[in-house]
Amino acid sequence: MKEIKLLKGNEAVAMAAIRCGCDGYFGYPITPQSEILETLMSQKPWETTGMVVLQAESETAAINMVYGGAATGKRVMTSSSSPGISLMSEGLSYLAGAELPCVVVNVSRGGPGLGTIQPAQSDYFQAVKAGGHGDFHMIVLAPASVQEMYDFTQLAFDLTFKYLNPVMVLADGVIGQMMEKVELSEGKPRVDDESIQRECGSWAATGRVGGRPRNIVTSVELDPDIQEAFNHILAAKYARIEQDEVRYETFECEDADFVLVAYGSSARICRRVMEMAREEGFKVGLFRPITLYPFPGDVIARLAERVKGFLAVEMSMGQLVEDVRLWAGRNVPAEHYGRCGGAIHSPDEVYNALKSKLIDKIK
Amino acid sequence: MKEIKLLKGNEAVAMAAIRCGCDGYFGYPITPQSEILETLMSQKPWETTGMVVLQAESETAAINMVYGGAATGKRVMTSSSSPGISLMSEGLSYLAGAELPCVVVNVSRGGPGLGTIQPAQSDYFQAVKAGGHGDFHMIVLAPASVQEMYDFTQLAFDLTFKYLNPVMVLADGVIGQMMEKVELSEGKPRVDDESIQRECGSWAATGRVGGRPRNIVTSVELDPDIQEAFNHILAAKYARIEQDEVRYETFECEDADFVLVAYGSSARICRRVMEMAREEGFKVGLFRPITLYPFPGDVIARLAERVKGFLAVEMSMGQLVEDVRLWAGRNVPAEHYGRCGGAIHSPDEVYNALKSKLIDKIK
Amino acid sequence: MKEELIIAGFGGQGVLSMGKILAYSGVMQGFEVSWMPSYGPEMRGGTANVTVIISDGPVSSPIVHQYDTAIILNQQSLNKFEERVKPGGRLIYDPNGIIHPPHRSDIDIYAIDATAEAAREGNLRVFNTMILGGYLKVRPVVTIENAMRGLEKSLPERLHHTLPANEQALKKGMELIRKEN
Amino acid sequence: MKEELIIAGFGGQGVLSMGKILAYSGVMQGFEVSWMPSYGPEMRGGTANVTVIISDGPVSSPIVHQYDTAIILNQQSLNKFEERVKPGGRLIYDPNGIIHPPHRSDIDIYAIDATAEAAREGNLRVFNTMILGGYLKVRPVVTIENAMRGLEKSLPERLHHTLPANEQALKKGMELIRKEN
Amino acid sequence: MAKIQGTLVIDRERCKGCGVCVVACPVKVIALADDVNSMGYHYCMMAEPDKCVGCASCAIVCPDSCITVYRQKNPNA
Amino acid sequence: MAKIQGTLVIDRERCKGCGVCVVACPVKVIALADDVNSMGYHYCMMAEPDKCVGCASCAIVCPDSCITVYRQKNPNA
Amino acid sequence: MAQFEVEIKPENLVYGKSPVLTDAPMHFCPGCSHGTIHKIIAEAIDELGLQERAIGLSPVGCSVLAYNYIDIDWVQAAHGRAAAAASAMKRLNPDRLVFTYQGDGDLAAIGTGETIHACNRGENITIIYVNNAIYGMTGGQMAPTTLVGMKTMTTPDGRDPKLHGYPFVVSDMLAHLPGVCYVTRQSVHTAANVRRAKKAIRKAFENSMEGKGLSFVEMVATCNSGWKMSPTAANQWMEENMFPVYPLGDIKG
Amino acid sequence: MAQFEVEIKPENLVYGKSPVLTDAPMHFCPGCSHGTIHKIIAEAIDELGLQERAIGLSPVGCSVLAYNYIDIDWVQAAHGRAAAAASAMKRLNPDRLVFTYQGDGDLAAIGTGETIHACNRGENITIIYVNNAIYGMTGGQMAPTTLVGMKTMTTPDGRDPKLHGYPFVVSDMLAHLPGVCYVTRQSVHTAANVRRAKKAIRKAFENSMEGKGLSFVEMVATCNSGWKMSPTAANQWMEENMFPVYPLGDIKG
Ligand SMILES: Cc1ncc(C[n+]2csc(CCOP(=O)(O)OP(=O)(O)O)c2C)c(N)n1
Ligand SMILES: Cc1ncc(C[n+]2csc(CCOP(=O)(O)OP(=O)(O)O)c2C)c(N)n1
Ligand code: SF4
Ligand code: SF4
Ligand code: SF4
Ligand code: SF4
Repeated sequence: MKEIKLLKGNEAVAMAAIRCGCDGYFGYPITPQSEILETLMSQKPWETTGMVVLQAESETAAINMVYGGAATGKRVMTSSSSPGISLMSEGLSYLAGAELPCVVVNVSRGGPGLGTIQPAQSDYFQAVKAGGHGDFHMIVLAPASVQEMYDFTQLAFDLTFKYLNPVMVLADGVIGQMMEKVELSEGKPRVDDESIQRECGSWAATGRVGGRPRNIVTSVELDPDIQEAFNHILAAKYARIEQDEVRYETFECEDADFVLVAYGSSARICRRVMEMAREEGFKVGLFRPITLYPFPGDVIARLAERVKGFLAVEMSMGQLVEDVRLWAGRNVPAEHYGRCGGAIHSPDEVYNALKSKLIDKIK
Repeated sequence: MKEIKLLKGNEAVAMAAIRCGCDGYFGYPITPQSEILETLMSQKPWETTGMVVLQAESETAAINMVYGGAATGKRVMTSSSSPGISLMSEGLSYLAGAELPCVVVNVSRGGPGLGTIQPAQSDYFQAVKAGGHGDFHMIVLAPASVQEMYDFTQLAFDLTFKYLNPVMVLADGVIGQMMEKVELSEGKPRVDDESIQRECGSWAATGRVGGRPRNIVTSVELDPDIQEAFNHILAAKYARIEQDEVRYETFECEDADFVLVAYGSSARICRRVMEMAREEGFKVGLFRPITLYPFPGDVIARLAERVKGFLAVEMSMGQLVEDVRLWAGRNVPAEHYGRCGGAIHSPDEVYNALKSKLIDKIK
Repeated sequence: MKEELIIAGFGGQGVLSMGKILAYSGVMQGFEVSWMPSYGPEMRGGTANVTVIISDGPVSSPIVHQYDTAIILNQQSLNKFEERVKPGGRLIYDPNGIIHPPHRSDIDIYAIDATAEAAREGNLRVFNTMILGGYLKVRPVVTIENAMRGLEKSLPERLHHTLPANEQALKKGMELIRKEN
Repeated sequence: MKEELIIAGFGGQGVLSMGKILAYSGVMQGFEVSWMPSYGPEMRGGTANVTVIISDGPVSSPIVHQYDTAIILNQQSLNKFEERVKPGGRLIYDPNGIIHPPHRSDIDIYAIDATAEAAREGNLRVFNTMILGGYLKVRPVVTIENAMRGLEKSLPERLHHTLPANEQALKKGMELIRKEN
Repeated sequence: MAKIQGTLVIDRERCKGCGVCVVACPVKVIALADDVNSMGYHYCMMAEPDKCVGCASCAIVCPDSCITVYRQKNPNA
Repeated sequence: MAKIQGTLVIDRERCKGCGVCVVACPVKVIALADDVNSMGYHYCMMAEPDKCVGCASCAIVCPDSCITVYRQKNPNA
Repeated sequence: MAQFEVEIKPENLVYGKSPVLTDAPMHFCPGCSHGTIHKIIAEAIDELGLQERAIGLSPVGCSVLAYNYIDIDWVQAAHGRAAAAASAMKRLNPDRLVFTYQGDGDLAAIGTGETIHACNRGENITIIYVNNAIYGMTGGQMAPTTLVGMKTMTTPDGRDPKLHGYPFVVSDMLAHLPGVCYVTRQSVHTAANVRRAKKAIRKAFENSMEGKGLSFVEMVATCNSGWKMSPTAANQWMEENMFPVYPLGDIKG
Repeated sequence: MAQFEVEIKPENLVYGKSPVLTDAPMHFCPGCSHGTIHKIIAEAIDELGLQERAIGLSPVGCSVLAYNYIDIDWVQAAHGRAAAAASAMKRLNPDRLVFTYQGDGDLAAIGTGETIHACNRGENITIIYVNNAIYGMTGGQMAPTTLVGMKTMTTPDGRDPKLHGYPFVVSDMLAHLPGVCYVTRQSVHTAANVRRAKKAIRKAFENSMEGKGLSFVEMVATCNSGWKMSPTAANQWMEENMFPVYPLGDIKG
């Protein structure tokens, strides 16, 4: 049964988790995402679906609870915000190294350090390049609406089990705190233990059910050659992901002279900017990466052959812009505009930046 | 008095710290860098220079000890290896956010996860792009010899106090564990409390000596506009660093058709590769970034106008290569070769890769 | 139709829930809506505000810098947001506690003495429904019926007995509001 | 002059310190040196090896894949490193515990029965100095004097009383070594 | 009438009207005002100033350091 | 002579020659060999097999599970 | 009998705002215990003449901005890590007063390890531990110290030990560690308690300056916003419900 | 009297390698307690018939590869975090036996917080805590449990409490937590002790399966390599030096 609700982004994540058969959530309060844990605690899914909801003693504990739960083949998740995500770095690296499925939501805020609790997008690099030490990637989904907070939470579970690789939903305080209409899709039941045996029986530590050979979940390998072979297995998986899972949206890029590149809440703001620019007669398009990893670099590269310039718009000092430059090459300008530290750019500000950094300079 | 010793890279770091007036080391054992702590404990500098050496209960504690010590204007440091550095992510972000000076040594190993204890260079992204959440950078120095382990530890202290920004010395198990001859420079005494008052009196929390207005060391700012203004101050500092602190070495790049790009132990290996290639009559040069942040991108960009191709060689699945591509643009190939997971490329392997990926293809 | 609105006041004044009622009312009327609060520790004691956008097309940016309407419930918010009403837009304020009243002449300014009235009626709870009534009088983005349905949706079940009082207040607000310029 | 050497054996056999003595000896002789151990938990009980490079110019890569000389102290290491001696290079091994002796014909193969001899002399400690002596006999990269100075440098003070016994062993090793092919 | 007479200087703008002082006063001197200060708080005030013995209990428990207490022997008592 | 006679089957290749079993045996049956196994360890062996009462103390303390113990009544005792 | 007016002059002053407090109005909710605790810390520092030698560590939590109110040098520490930071600060500056100020979420949840190990090392620091049985700053979630049955944003039906574990009693646990010289539990809801609490802080600070080991002062406190009560009702609720689980008094030293 | 030879046949078997142990030779140093503890865990699992329902968590430390030896499903946990991982595993799989195996560096240093909170929540898991007073895996550095005066790679002159703090006695501390149902301290250096230790593990596992709360089994152990002693000398040194600080016996339950 489909249902329409007015929900906060954070609430949508919680509702999505319950309705897509999530087995366990483990998290620690931090603004601006505590409503995820709070909503789960008030929904009491343990009384309905049997989902476990546990408030951890820290983010470090939370991500290791996720690690433990995932190791048994369960659908588990956590959520936090920037400093809390940093505390999960080691855990994320372990999850990737042990090839475990899990969903991690980062409703990010301004940093560095304790920073501010207001929205920011300055964890792009951390999410996309280095969620922790070692050679690994997370799949990173960037929702731009409350509906997508709901949908991508569910999508994240599908992807994480498809690839046995952690998936991060990278939102920010805007998306986490705002309310919009959400269509709640029909629920999926939790996967039962027999199905887990069937689907994850080759790797999950569920107990040696039926006397099958033991499963070992680990990321340690003392022999470098074996470890290297494993790194190549991971690399092959990432290649598959880069091949098959790139997601993005383009808005009026066909005839565009200038392309705004933005994700998440900045993409929302940039849609308005695009409208404003088009009203003034400038051929401006918007390119919105939905997966930040895998990054839709090919599309940027193709656009770069044609457009006069890119403006990467992000609530940070300039992170996404580096990937835009990497793919655009050095022949076409890829400029950066962004507020940071919890400040949010208004459409007017971005429009002015677009004019002064690109349109007025190049035309 | 100069002294020549045969030292392990890790021992050299410890000796350098004592001899450059380090006030405090706080660390937790992890292979392949435990000799840093062990050497300090056996040297007992608290009996000579008064330096504090404390074994922390975890890497998280260690980096926060560093934070506390640095906040009082002292010259402090820690060291760890990959998983331990991940646990420091939040702390590093705090240090950058509070503009505190400190030196962090990462003698990295193969990952992800617990991985192997053998050498790797797969923490490049983490060091250079995202040591933690939020918009910040660390200055990253990459020593390629035991002598540089010694020298860069001292250089790191100079830079960290010059910019009030964390400095990472990014080495790996090769450099940490190997022994080479080291010339130990003449020692510098520790800075006394009066000098700290003079030099750091405007920010360090030393007690309100002489009744001066109170100093507050913090990275929190609830007002996003103030936080943003601070982020711009940081950005301006980074711009200065990018202007003034780029360090690199070039070897026979003047006439080179092909340029190897490598840092740390890979750069050592690549020198041999270059020799091998030159012996075979190929014009191969080596570009060695010494600072990974600030990255010597301009030099790459200039080389890119002339050379036929780059080969980034690193003990990782491909991280440095992304920065090479970013700066080289899309008109000249920038290939990647590297072993990973603790495996180390031999000069022969790299040479073969150079031939097959570049020389044989392009000539 | 597109209405970009900010409601701003003290933390305890029910600013966020007023926005929520309005957003729900918009949903009832079939509009797209977005509701974007300021959040954080300053909300307890300090100021709070919420941006509500009601539109017949998809809401592009939930963040706007200028508003069609500003509903202002304390002096600090007035100082901050008066300048950000679009020329030709409207500012609605409760004069209670306002020392420096709004001064712009290129926007419509309305006062609504809801605090005083609610205190008089001895039911401070309905203060914000009154304000809402006043707003809907001058900017009828939704019908009264849908406003009431929105109210019902946004109130927890256990408060549904207050619906009649709220309907009263809504109507009272429509009476109370007066144009100042 | 450049000598790229690997010493490989069991964890407890003093492989790393033999390498260290040699590296120090190289320093004494004015060479550039590098000493690169395998490390890790497998060292206790398992195998250990160290690459020593002695050169009259700067050492470029401390990591090499092929060696001028391999000094081999157990079967596992023989299996692993025999193939990695450069053609024309040399392999020195202690036959104790070796079931499948080296087979290559394009390198010089030397055996040195140091374990047996040291056991006979009742001083297993000097076993690796004996091996070193044998090595220096066939590849005199450093003088005996500098080898002894290297030994002194690399031994902790409290073990300096063993220097005469070690000098004996060094010389014994020079006698013991014999070419096998 | 008390031999020792106390009085309070209350920083009204600082006061948050929490009422902790009201409860703390052993002789019930203090009450919250009907009026609010510029922060919107019903600040506190001496409702029965004569009763104050200057024991400072109110000031000691005040979280916001709004109360200064003075005390003097009452020569008339 | 014991009424109950025990005997050990020792996995020599697994034995690390730690000597813990030697100490554990109440009747001093076990000793370490002069020879080494392929890992270089002086493996353990029954030095005085007749004395073994099959109490399994040695096997119980052996960290590497090298010892299997059997026991039988000695009909001759 | 004539009305008598007390003269407002220094000789008659009984009690006023501490000179070690700044003039900044505190951001805390009305009636919050944090304000009172800040105040007595300032008074203790003043009385011991340590204003120029004190370095405080403020936590992540409602009291994150303590540095705005107490006029000494401050370091704002990462969530839970104040004890680690303080350990280094004191070792590097042994003649300074180094103290941390931490909430129960900060100290007893994420900071458990750092706290215990600083205690175990016997660092010569003071830890002031404000136990209001809830996460105030983040809007009222369960803390490790939340009482059984107590309603919070993450235990809307009350804390159920089967689901959420038991109230974590920190001070008694720490008292077992040899590095800890002084453990006491106080509150600031009445004038008498405030006086005792200040004495405890003074003693702790003195211990720190004399190098006796780690001193730990727990303050059982209210968070009336989080508890959703009036300040005075919260004080009473605390007496009735918190004190049985967290009884006041000296535990060690 | 004629020499009598015991027949090697199943009827005569007194003791042999547990079927729950794999054939892989253990990588531990000769005489290491880890091997014996692994063995009795395997035996306990076998005796309780839990091989198909047991999930072990191996730590970071010498026993990181426990999964190579005990033939059950295993999860290798991050350094110190096994108790957190196990909490989730057990809650998600309440009919499974979930136990952690952790060294003293792992549990009592970096893992202090996770351990205490799993205990405080009363998770229905078993923690087996191997206290050898040193960091074995990384080459013999001081652990929180290192004895006063004991020499390690980071206390070359012996642990000095002034510099390095005091030996951290974990079990007694945990026994205070209501979520913990059973705390005991055992060793495996003699056959009698091995028997008692195995009984303790069985009891702990039974508690876990019955949902009685958290069971904590400390094993006072040797690390003869780290201690730089022969295995048998290490056992004796342990009796003389470790047991006075870490006395054997049941502490709770
Ligand atoms: C790493 C990290 N995790 C979580 C948070 C969010 N956070 C801020 S304060 C706080 C807890 C506050 O509770 P407490 O320590 O009890 O202090 P109080 O606010 O009640 O005084 C939390 C979880 C954070 N800032 N950093
Ligand atoms: C995050 C992290 N820090 C440090 C290490 C290095 N490390 C590996 S094992 C270990 C401690 C081992 O000691 P203990 O837990 O006592 O177990 P033992 O080896 O003595 O059995 C450490 C510090 C690591 N792997 N990961
Ligand atoms: S205790 Fe202080 S803040 Fe509270 S009402 Fe009294 S004076 Fe005002
Ligand atoms: S000083 Fe004492 S008597 Fe006077 S108002 Fe305050 S509490 Fe009451
Ligand atoms: S079974 Fe008993 S008597 Fe026999 S060898 Fe073993 S310990 Fe000794
Ligand atoms: S205890 Fe086991 S490993 Fe040790 S000597 Fe005896 S049989 Fe060998």
